Amino acid sequence: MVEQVYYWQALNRALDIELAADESVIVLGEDVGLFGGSYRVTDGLYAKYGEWRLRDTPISEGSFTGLAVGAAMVGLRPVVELMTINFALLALDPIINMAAKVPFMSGGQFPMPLVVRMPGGVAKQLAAQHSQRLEQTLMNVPGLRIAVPATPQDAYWQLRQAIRSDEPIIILEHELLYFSKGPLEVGLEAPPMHRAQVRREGTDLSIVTYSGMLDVSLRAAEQLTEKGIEAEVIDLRSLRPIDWDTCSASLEKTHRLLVVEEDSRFAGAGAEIAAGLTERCFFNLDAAPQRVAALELPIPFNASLEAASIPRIADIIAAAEKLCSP
Amino acid sequence: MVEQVYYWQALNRALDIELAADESVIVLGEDVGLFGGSYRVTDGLYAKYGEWRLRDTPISEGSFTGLAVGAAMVGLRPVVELMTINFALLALDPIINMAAKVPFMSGGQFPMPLVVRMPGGVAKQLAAQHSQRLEQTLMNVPGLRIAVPATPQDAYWQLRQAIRSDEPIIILEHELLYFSKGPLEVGLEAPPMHRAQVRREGTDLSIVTYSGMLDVSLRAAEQLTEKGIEAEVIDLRSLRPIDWDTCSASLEKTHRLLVVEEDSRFAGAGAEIAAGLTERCFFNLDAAPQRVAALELPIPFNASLEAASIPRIADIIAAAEKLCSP
Amino acid sequence: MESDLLKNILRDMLLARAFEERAAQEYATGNIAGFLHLYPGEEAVAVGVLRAAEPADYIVSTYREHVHALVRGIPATVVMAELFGKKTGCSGGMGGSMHLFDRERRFMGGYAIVGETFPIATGIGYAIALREQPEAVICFFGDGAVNQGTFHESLNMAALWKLPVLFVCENNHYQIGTEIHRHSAVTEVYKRASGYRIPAQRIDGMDVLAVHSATQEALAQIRAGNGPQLLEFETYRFRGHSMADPGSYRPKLEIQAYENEDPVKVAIAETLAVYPSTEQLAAVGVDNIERLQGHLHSGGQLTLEQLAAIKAEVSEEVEAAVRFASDSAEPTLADAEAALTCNRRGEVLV
Amino acid sequence: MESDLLKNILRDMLLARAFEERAAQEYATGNIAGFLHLYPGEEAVAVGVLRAAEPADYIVSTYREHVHALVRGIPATVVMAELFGKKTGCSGGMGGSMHLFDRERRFMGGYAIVGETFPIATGIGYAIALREQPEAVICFFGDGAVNQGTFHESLNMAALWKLPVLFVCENNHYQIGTEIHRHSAVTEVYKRASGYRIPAQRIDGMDVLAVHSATQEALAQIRAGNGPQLLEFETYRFRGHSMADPGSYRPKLEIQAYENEDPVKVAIAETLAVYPSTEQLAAVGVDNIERLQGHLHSGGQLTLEQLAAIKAEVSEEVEAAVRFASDSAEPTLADAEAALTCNRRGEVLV
Ligand SMILES: Cc1ncc(C[n+]2csc(CCOP(=O)(O)OP(=O)(O)O)c2C)c(N)n1
Ligand SMILES: Cc1ncc(C[n+]2csc(CCOP(=O)(O)OP(=O)(O)O)c2C)c(N)n1
Ligand SMILES: [Mg+2]
Ligand SMILES: [Mg+2]
Repeated sequence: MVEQVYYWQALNRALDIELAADESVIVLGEDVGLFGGSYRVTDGLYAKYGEWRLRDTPISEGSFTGLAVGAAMVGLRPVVELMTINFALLALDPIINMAAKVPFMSGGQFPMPLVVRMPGGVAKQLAAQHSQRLEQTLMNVPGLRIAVPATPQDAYWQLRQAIRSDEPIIILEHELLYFSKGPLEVGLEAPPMHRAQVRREGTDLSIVTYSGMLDVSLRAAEQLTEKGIEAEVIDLRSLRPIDWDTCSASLEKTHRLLVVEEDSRFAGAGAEIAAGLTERCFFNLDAAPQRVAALELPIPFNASLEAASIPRIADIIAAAEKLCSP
Repeated sequence: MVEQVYYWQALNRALDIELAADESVIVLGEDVGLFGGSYRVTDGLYAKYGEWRLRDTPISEGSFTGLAVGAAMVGLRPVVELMTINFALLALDPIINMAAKVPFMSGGQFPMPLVVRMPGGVAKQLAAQHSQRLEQTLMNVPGLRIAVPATPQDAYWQLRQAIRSDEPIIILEHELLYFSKGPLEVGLEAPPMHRAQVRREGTDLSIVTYSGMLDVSLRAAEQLTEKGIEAEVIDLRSLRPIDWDTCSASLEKTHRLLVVEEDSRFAGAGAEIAAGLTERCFFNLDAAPQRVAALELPIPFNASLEAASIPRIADIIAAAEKLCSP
Repeated sequence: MESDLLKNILRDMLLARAFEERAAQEYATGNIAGFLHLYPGEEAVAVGVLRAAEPADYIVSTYREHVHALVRGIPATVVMAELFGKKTGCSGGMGGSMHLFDRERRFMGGYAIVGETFPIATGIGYAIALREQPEAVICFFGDGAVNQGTFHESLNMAALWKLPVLFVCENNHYQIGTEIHRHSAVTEVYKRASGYRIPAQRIDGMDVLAVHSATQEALAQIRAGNGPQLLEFETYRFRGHSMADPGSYRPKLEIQAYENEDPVKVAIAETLAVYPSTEQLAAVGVDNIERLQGHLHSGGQLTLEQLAAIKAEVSEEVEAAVRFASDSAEPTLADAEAALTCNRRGEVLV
Repeated sequence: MESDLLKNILRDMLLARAFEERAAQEYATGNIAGFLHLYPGEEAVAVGVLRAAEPADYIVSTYREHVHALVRGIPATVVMAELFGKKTGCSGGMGGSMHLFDRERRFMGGYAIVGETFPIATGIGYAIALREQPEAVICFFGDGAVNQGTFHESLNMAALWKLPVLFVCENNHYQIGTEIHRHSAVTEVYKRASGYRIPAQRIDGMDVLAVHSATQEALAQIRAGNGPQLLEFETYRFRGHSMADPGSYRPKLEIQAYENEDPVKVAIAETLAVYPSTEQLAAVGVDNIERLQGHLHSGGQLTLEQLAAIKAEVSEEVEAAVRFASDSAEPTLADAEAALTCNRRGEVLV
């Protein structure tokens, strides 16, 4: 049965099912319990599962994330909610130097069924300190997996898959997606967690994107039709690993690559996407791959400057036209 | 007058001169004072300048780095030594969310004459937790500048330039370079801090590299001559900004790009180098740019596996040959 | 206490309340967006503390800092303009509500990552100590911030090196929706200073005079070279955590009880020259009546007419601030670039 | 105390000393590389604490953990093999000296980033509490680690939720080259637990019996559901911080004074069945003589012959460990890949 649900509701559903299915699943974070989560993701779960399963934490990101690492080593399946990715800067030691390394450093002895969920990206006038996008920091860590669901269906699928995995996984959500709606079909079989998906078919260029930029890209693609350009839009769904094959197949057809990312261009996620695909598809490419990305600025508070700092539909259209002009 | 000095001595000399020149310069870090620094960089300075200028800190990376940010806002010129980059995971909030953002968020009111020095990279069997390479994390931060000196002369120049700058700057050193020797000419005028340098001229391909990988690349280039390949070797000297012009000029001549980096390939520094140069030089390139990088593994403790995890001379030669084969 | 100081204190508190309530309205109408953390209920802390500070002291604050900024002397106009994101704002429209800065007034910023104020303040304290200046740093933080690692790390360093930092806890008992006994093993914040040998006290943060005199004493100790001090002020926020939070996790009775202690009402009552009416007494709450009566014995310094005049003045000040903010220009991308490279000094990088 | 336990304690300490001294030699000859942090001088802590633990308890340690691993029962062979980086090592040669792991013995690892042990231990404690098991976690850390933010954050959570964690401070007075009064505002580590309402004591860490009984009591409290405890053991490392450090920042007199209290010598003396000679008494140091005499009154449990036999046994054990390590194969890149994906369970990712 297909329902129309909010993205946060899809996450809530996934958590509820997994909490019910396995007593080892716990959720930890600031205000995830009594308050129901800053973005409602844990709404109603505290009443249902109690404080030991839904644990409100002090403002101690470094340690409650590390606590989850320890708990995962002895078989709990913690789902850590970092209120926003901005606070992940305080939790990178446990994520990068503990969770991603302990299974390896122990010679393969320990499981690490840890999920860290957090919204990343630019929301609405939260200013520079609250507008981090740390994709590339996490992408560079062997031992981590990163899902970036852009739809309620993916949020539901990927969170459930992540909770069931014994590897440490980051679910990178987006503030502006929580209150977006989309179809959710609970019974549908999930694709592999890290497989990309072609969201729109096209022949003239391939737009490779993810998370909050998917919608912007799709809308740009619609408008590009009017200019005679048919863009294929690929939703990566995952940033580590990246599904190169789906992207390469698209480039074989379109010969042009446009990466759309919300993080700032220099050394952002798009650098790897562009470099990795250039390595794989160089002789299929008719033009240099281009990136539409955020400006090289901390995000300004002012609303118009904020909007101008990250990719807009018009930016994508302009880049696509330029890319497709002979 | 040219002397042969160790890399650590060049840094020590730079610190000494700047400490003497300006009372606002202070050095902070674990064991930088009485002990003289883990890698001797602050040797003798405690006795000369006293504990308020050379401050031994507790093991509180997050806060003593943040302390330096506060001190810089009121005009001290702190040079923070993080014992190794691995501990920078605990200091990324002050570096990324404070130092790099305060001048901007305040609308341009505050100076940020902060230098953070640290060795990064793979040394000798220090195992996974002590073998971080966080280049790309720092590269993605607007507001930061990053120097990666590979020689004593550059270490001397760039540290002095960094201390004199009012912007926050990372000096990324390397454990294995501290005890390497090279010429130092104190009186020589310094090139701009972020300009790249062609360390070896060649015609067949451009090897773009930095820090510890420079020496490995140069040695590979020597051996490549025997195979009839003349490699140009570019030492970036800086990772933010990158001197694109020097690289592009080289590619106009060689038409082939090989990036050699010590961090792991996926979303490493090389991704930006390759993507940025592909954008600029696409129609000059005869082959897909290639990256020689560390494996997608936490660094193993075992000595042979460790060595196999990061680029070796043979890896570079193999990649260069492949790149140059028609 | 001096009569002028008392009037200034009262004026600050009235301005604070009026400014914040107006900011809430501007948020509702869409002139302000983003996170907006308001201060009603806590005025006695900002006013009592900052009125005890010297111009040469430095202030480090959080995302709930509008009132700290106002009391410090940043004009309401430029604070409101910053909330509107305008070029005339005290951070040029780049920082917004959570990041007010004013270098001239040594207002060293609002920080939005909980716990950042500790090292910033400690660093400024380090600079002061190194230069042997008679200055101090005032570092604001909430009860929730106490559990951040930087609290511990910074207090240790401040104490170890005897830095001139006054740590000021605004204990409003909540970390967003989590009450203090659910986030802290020790709920008396001042007791946590003992792990660093830092003198500390808990003070009624609804009583502006108590706040003021405790701060004066602490600053005197600090200026005497005795190292850091910590003051915990118990207070309460009348609104939700931010405009996004209805605050529904708090029992009605608790809210009611604290409203009876409204520090603004208390301050008014304390400065009135005449005995208040029974209705007025009831309005300021039972607890405060006793406090007030004690104070009134030492004689009143303000008539009801004067009070009305101050209120009108404050109201016009807020009105003017909104006008100023509305009329101001937006910053441009060039302004943003300039803010980013403000320290470049013409250096050629490449 | 039981005679068998006493003998085991003595044997542990002798093995610990012999193992570490041999590791130093193997480092000198190049069979071991990287950072090597040795334990001589501190044996009484590891042995006293771990001999009081149950097999079901969990151990979380630092980079100075060889002896913790040995006392916990990980064979010297596989510990030495790990130091050599061999496939037969307890971490398959992937972890090395600072990262010994043994899942079966609930040895949850050595961590090389100072302060990581706190949250790891707290997390294991959380799992135990949730499952209501009669288990505990023992968390080792140094005096320098106390100033890491995670100490503060984790102790608060452990106390808040009454988690079964025993925090064990190995206070050897140094953070590499920085003495405790130069890194901590409060040098009595146990006092810092008061900020979290965690019961804490300082114990002589050179006296293995005192360490053992304090640990037993603390663990009993923890198992009774009373939440975390902290024990500070004052001790001393005879060597530099690691093999890279000559330790020259420490006054000679200080080193000499502590060597007189060598816990291994003390333990030997305490278990000897006969009155020691004057030379023997002198050798173990003045302070310990009194302690020893007191103990000898309750009767000796070991003859000099038995002591010699244990020493020979221990020496052969270390010898065998080195042989085993030398003879073992190196891990391959395939082994490394397998370690990395050990939890994949055949999942198709893309
Ligand atoms: C490191 C970090 N974690 C979480 C948040 C989200 N957050 C903002 S304010 C707040 C509560 C802070 O409570 P307290 O310190 O008591 O200050 P109050 O808001 O009550 O004034 C939280 C959790 C944040 N900004 N920074
Ligand atoms: C976060 C971090 N900072 C710095 C270091 C470098 N370092 C390794 S051990 C050590 C000293 C630790 O002292 P202490 O906790 O007293 O333990 P001890 O070595 O004396 O047993 C330091 C600074 C580290 N490993 N991790
Ligand atoms: Mg609060
Ligand atoms: Mg120590």
